[in-house]
Amino acid sequence: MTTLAESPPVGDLRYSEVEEDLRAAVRALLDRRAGWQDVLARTETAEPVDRALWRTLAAELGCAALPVAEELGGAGASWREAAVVAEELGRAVAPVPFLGCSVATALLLAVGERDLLAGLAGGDRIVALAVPAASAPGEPLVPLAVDADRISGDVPGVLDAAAADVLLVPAGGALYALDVTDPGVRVTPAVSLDMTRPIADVTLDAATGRRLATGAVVADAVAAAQRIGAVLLAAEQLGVARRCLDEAVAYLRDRHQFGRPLGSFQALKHRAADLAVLITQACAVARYAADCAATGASDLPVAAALAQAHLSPTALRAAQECLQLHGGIGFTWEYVVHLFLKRATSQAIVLGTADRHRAALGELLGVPGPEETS
Amino acid sequence: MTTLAESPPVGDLRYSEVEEDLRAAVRALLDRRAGWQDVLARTETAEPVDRALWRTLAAELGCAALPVAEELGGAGASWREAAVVAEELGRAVAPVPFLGCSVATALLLAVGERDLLAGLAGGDRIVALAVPAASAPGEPLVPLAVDADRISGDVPGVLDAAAADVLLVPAGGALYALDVTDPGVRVTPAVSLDMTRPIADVTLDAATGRRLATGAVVADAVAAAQRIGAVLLAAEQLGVARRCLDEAVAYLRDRHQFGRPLGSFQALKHRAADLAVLITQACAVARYAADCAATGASDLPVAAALAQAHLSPTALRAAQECLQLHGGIGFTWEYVVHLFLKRATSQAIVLGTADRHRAALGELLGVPGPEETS
Amino acid sequence: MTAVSSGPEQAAAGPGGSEVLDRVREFLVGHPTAGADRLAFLRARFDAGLARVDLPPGQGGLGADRDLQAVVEDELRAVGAPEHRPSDNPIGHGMAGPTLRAFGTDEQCRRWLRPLWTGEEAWCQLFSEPGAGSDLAGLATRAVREGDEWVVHGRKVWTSLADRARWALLVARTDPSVPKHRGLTYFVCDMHAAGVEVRPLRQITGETEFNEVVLDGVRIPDTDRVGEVGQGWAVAQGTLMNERVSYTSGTAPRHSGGIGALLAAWHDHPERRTAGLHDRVLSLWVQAEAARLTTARWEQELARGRPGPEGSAIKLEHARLNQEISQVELEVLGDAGLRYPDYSERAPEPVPWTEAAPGWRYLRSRANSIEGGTSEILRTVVGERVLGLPPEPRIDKDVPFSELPR
Amino acid sequence: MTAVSSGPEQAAAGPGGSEVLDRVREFLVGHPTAGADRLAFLRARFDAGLARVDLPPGQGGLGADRDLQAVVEDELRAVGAPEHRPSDNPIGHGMAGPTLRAFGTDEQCRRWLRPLWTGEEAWCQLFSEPGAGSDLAGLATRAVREGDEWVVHGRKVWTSLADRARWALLVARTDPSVPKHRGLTYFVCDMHAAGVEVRPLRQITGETEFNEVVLDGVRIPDTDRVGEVGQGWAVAQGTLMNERVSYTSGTAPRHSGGIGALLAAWHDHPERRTAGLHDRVLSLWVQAEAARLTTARWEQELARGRPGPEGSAIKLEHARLNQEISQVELEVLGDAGLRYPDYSERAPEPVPWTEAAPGWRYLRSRANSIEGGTSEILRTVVGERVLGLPPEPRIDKDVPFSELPR
Repeated sequence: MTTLAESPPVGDLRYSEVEEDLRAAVRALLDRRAGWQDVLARTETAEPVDRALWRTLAAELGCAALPVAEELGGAGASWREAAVVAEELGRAVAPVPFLGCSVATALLLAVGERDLLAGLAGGDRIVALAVPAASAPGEPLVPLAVDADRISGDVPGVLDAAAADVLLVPAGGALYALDVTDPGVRVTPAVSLDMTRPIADVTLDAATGRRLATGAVVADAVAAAQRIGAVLLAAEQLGVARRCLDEAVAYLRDRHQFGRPLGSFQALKHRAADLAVLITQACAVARYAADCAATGASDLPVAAALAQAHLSPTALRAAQECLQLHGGIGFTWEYVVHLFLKRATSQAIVLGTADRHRAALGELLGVPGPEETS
Repeated sequence: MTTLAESPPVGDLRYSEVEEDLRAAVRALLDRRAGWQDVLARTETAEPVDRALWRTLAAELGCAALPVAEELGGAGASWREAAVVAEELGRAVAPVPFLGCSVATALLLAVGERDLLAGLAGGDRIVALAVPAASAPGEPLVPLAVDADRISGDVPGVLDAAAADVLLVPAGGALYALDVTDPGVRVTPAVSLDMTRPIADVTLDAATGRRLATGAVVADAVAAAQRIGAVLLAAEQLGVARRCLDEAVAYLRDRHQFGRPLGSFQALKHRAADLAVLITQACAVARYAADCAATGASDLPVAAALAQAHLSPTALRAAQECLQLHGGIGFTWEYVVHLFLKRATSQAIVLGTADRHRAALGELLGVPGPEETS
Repeated sequence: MTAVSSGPEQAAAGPGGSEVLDRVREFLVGHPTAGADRLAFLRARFDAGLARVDLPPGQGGLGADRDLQAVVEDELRAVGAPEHRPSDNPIGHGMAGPTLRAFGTDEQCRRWLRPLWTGEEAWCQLFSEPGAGSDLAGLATRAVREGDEWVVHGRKVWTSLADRARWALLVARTDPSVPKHRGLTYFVCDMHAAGVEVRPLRQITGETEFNEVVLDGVRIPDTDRVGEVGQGWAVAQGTLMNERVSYTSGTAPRHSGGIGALLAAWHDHPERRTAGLHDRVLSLWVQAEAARLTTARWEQELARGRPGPEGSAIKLEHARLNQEISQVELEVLGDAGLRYPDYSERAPEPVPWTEAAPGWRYLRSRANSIEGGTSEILRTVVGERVLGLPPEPRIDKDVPFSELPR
Repeated sequence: MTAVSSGPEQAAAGPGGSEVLDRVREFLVGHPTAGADRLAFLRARFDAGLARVDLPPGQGGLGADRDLQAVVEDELRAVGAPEHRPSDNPIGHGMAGPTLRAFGTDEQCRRWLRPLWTGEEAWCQLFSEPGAGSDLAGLATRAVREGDEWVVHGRKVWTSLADRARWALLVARTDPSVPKHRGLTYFVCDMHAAGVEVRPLRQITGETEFNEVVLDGVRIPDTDRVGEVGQGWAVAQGTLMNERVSYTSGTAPRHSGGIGALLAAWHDHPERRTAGLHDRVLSLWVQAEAARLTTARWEQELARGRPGPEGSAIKLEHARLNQEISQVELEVLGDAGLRYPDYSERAPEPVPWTEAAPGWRYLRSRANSIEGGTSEILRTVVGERVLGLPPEPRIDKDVPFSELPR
């Protein structure tokens, strides 16, 4: 037991008034501009990402760069507030590049790149980190060839790349910024299981990169940025899970079978209750991770892995139960539920599946596996 | 996929008429001689194992040596029939050394030892394999010192050793038979979580062994005997699971709360139904293992590991649900449920926990782990 | 002791094995397989009682032991006879056939069973409605008698194969003034009749596998009623029981179905392996193998004429496992698990399960616990019919349908 | 933004932090801790309003903000004041105190609250009966009025601490002619009164932790009734709500409780490690840490005076986790997991959870989902009170208790 670290302090896990105000503002905007019918309809258009909505979120509400200092064009808040925004975006499965841009923000902050940050903050430029979306923090990077700052190779399944203006590419031990208009850059949107969060394949053929950083700092900064992504993703998953529970509860109250509201049937009621219990826990976990990110706590790696290990199955179960509790109508295209099922499914894979985060926790906490000595 | 073996044939998974007759005879005897109140009362006596009942089972019903040929004093049947007996013994949590003696029988059959088999078959001599009860088939044996066929060392937690007359001890690459009256043998009964299946610690101090076999065959024979034990244990677990479901259903039908029988509450009904579904699966799994054991099928290692991987959690869940569905009365000493909870708990550990059997399946089926190549 | 046999308790009154074999050989003399027209051959086979030997004469059988069907199949296969493909008409074989045999008149059996068996006429079912899913008896589609006909108005959903079915099993309300279970009547509805409109409904897979069927003044002759007026609930229960325990076609080999696809993904993606995922894959293997053996055992019991309670259990586990296995497969695939073949709206192509894309299997499997009786309804069936637990107090059983809150 | 504070919305009307500190220092001047008699000191502390500062004056408090209790505790600890040990009287603190404060008369509060808080008088509860567990309102213990007294006959079970309690919270039926929820009355029962018999009941651990209490003509003065005659159900609901959300004592450190014991077993038994068990241990760590953070968050909300729905959720998860963790611990232990310390019948010694034997923890944890409200009842509470789902149709609410089937 001596290998286990001391108990880290637990910060404030509640929502502050400022955070609740921010939530209300974001929700009001999304209610107006991203109702689920809008979101569903957009998935079959040529522009699955809603850039106009993103610009409004960034410019009017300052959501694109909450943790960026005001002198760098940001809102001077922290990742806690960003997590509240992520909850609301999850709740609406809003088709905006918040997650990818937040990872990029964290990375640019880490390497001290100011120009791109300013563009990001205003919502004018979408920046994405060119790694496969399923990579967990710290996983080996896709090897790319670099020749005099010209980069070649394939990066499949990149988050928020389809709408990106700039790609951040770790290659050859350095970090580069690549403009997607460069003739050596090809971004091919993939048909994504989660239609509201399309991934895209990036092919680089001697693309011109602007070098932002070099050396061991790059791999660490990429992992740290992915960790911030994991924290925000957990908040987004919390939003999805809550919305699924709300939808299920509304249906169970409303729908009658056998002369009674469905929700009066004990088995269904208990399943909804189990979900509510799980989500109560998930809220505390997600808030802890957001607070660790905001304060730069040394427990952040644990908190981020914990958040993903807990929230991925929670959101997925909430979405799956939501569909099942709806019965036949839950399986139809012209209904709200599948948007959340698909989002929760992609969330469970993006930035590493729960089992990978549990394995990471084993290492961080010193809980050795079968082959290791303690 | 080419590493996965061809699909093995599936034998008869039903109960034959002969098997059903045998079941009826055993159940009738146990109803008379091993009601749960008798079993509970015996656990607080000096003789927790019911030798008289065991003698009756052996001598009158031939249950002690079903797969042993008639010319060796057995019943000339197979492990299929032995599995049916195990189901009934599990159903009654009967305090008889059937499991330990069956493992010993399998081992004696494997090494061709006739004298001990005859004593076993008649129920006169109880023989136990001196390995820790929790060892899975093929796990490394406890190292013992051997000097000119005199054996020294400790073997903790041996199944059915407290009542044994003879111990089979694998030591120094050989298999020995040790008489418990030998001055070098000390058998100390342990307070066991499962009071109806006491384990005992064996301490050997230059105990005199009679050598039954030598060489690589010993380790293989011990593993094969443990595998037979795993198959019979699965049948016993099936009996425990079914009894737990029966007890729970009877209580749910009988007990009223809120002016209705408990079983009319949908959440409880569905949990009982889930258990019934699980037990339906468990029956097919246990029967498959018994048939593979009876026919010496090449799939037996898979079938035995499958049976333990499936039946351990099934019996445990059945017992835990049975207690919970009973509420407060299920937690009292003077009631039937805890006997099954404790048995199902020890069953989940004896002959290897489910996770060990899943790991064994991974090797047998060629499903490589993280570090291995396929 | 370990060979599968029908046992002495099943000494059938009908013809034995050698007699059945004689009939097949006799039949083949009159109907050589070389150059045979498939449909003509199948019709003649039905008439000869070789469609399913355990059924009575006149319904495609000989009144023989069920096991002896294997004799027929082996012999016909050996000579390369035209194939019978029951999977082309699943609702016909799984639901319409048993229902007609149990509740239909002789005339109805004569008219429908043969083209059903040969596959000439496909069937669908018109049971569920937007307001009546699990609570089937709450359905609102009305059938009003006019002389020798019934005039039907209503809307049915969750209907597969409606676009290519010739006939439909239909339950409609013929008397709203009595409690809901008592006012239903069962019909066969001609899908080519005036007033039948089939509208594709799009599902979460993007496909239009199921349909909405609008019945707008459809006229059904009273001779196409199945069972008595007001007995529709009992007939429908028979149909649904058959749906839930519908015939399977032999024990699948180990590693067939979803678990095989999962193991293939596991082998193909060593970079995605973790200890936790390894244990989960093995745990699913254990559950899949248990499900396979359960089906095998159930078929063996069926062959002995003693089906156990496994039917509902098999359906429940099948749904749960399909869903879990396909989910874990996406997790094993990682980046590939984030992709989908095609969401554009279209009628589905029938593809074997393991040849479909992983994402499609994942989404499609969500319906497994809803279609053909939700898992919730099946758990109640197991709890009440298998375990004998008491029903819930009902507030909708003795009230006239027209007075129920809906 | 991340510091825990009570926030501006909680500006208390009572004394502030510095005033409270002044009171403590003032009190200590009059009651030096050196050589103090523990009981005398605690009584004086109660009278000074320093027992729980958020309670009203006269009930051990000052009407101050709840957070300020920490000021008192810190100061008293610093000077080595005699310890208050609420865990010696859990039902007193968790249930009797809140119930008396909410429903008792001033006289009752004066009489009982101080010795309750000092630990001089322990409390137990007499609610459950052999025929009334989850359905508490179905209890049959009768209380019949005779002049200024009530005469009580009945049998109560699942009673902990009955052997050392001075007082008991009792619910009894005072009118069987009205529907069951309306005929109950709430009393405080003197456990030393004639006719009270405490019989130890043995549990699956071998111990006699709970008791059966037989009430045979016990006379209770009407002045010991809590709430109006016939209002017993409402008072009992208040008590149970307090049981389910009873006060915790600060966020436990990471790895305390069962999960710490499991990790210790994991470290001590490298030979028992498998990949599957490793993932399961880590999965339980995730759940245990989630439960710990949930409790922390709930306490933060409580401090702000806005308790969320976490109370029932915490109890449900606590039971489930205790059970799963202790089970996996036995599996990790292997041979040692097959052993048990002692099954002989005896009263239990209070031992910290992690210092008890693993087998005992495993068995004892099975009661966690039954005691203090079964997990089934709690799920219904969450479903109806937190999620607002409709109740089941009830058949026992409007019928006189005397006519109910039992």
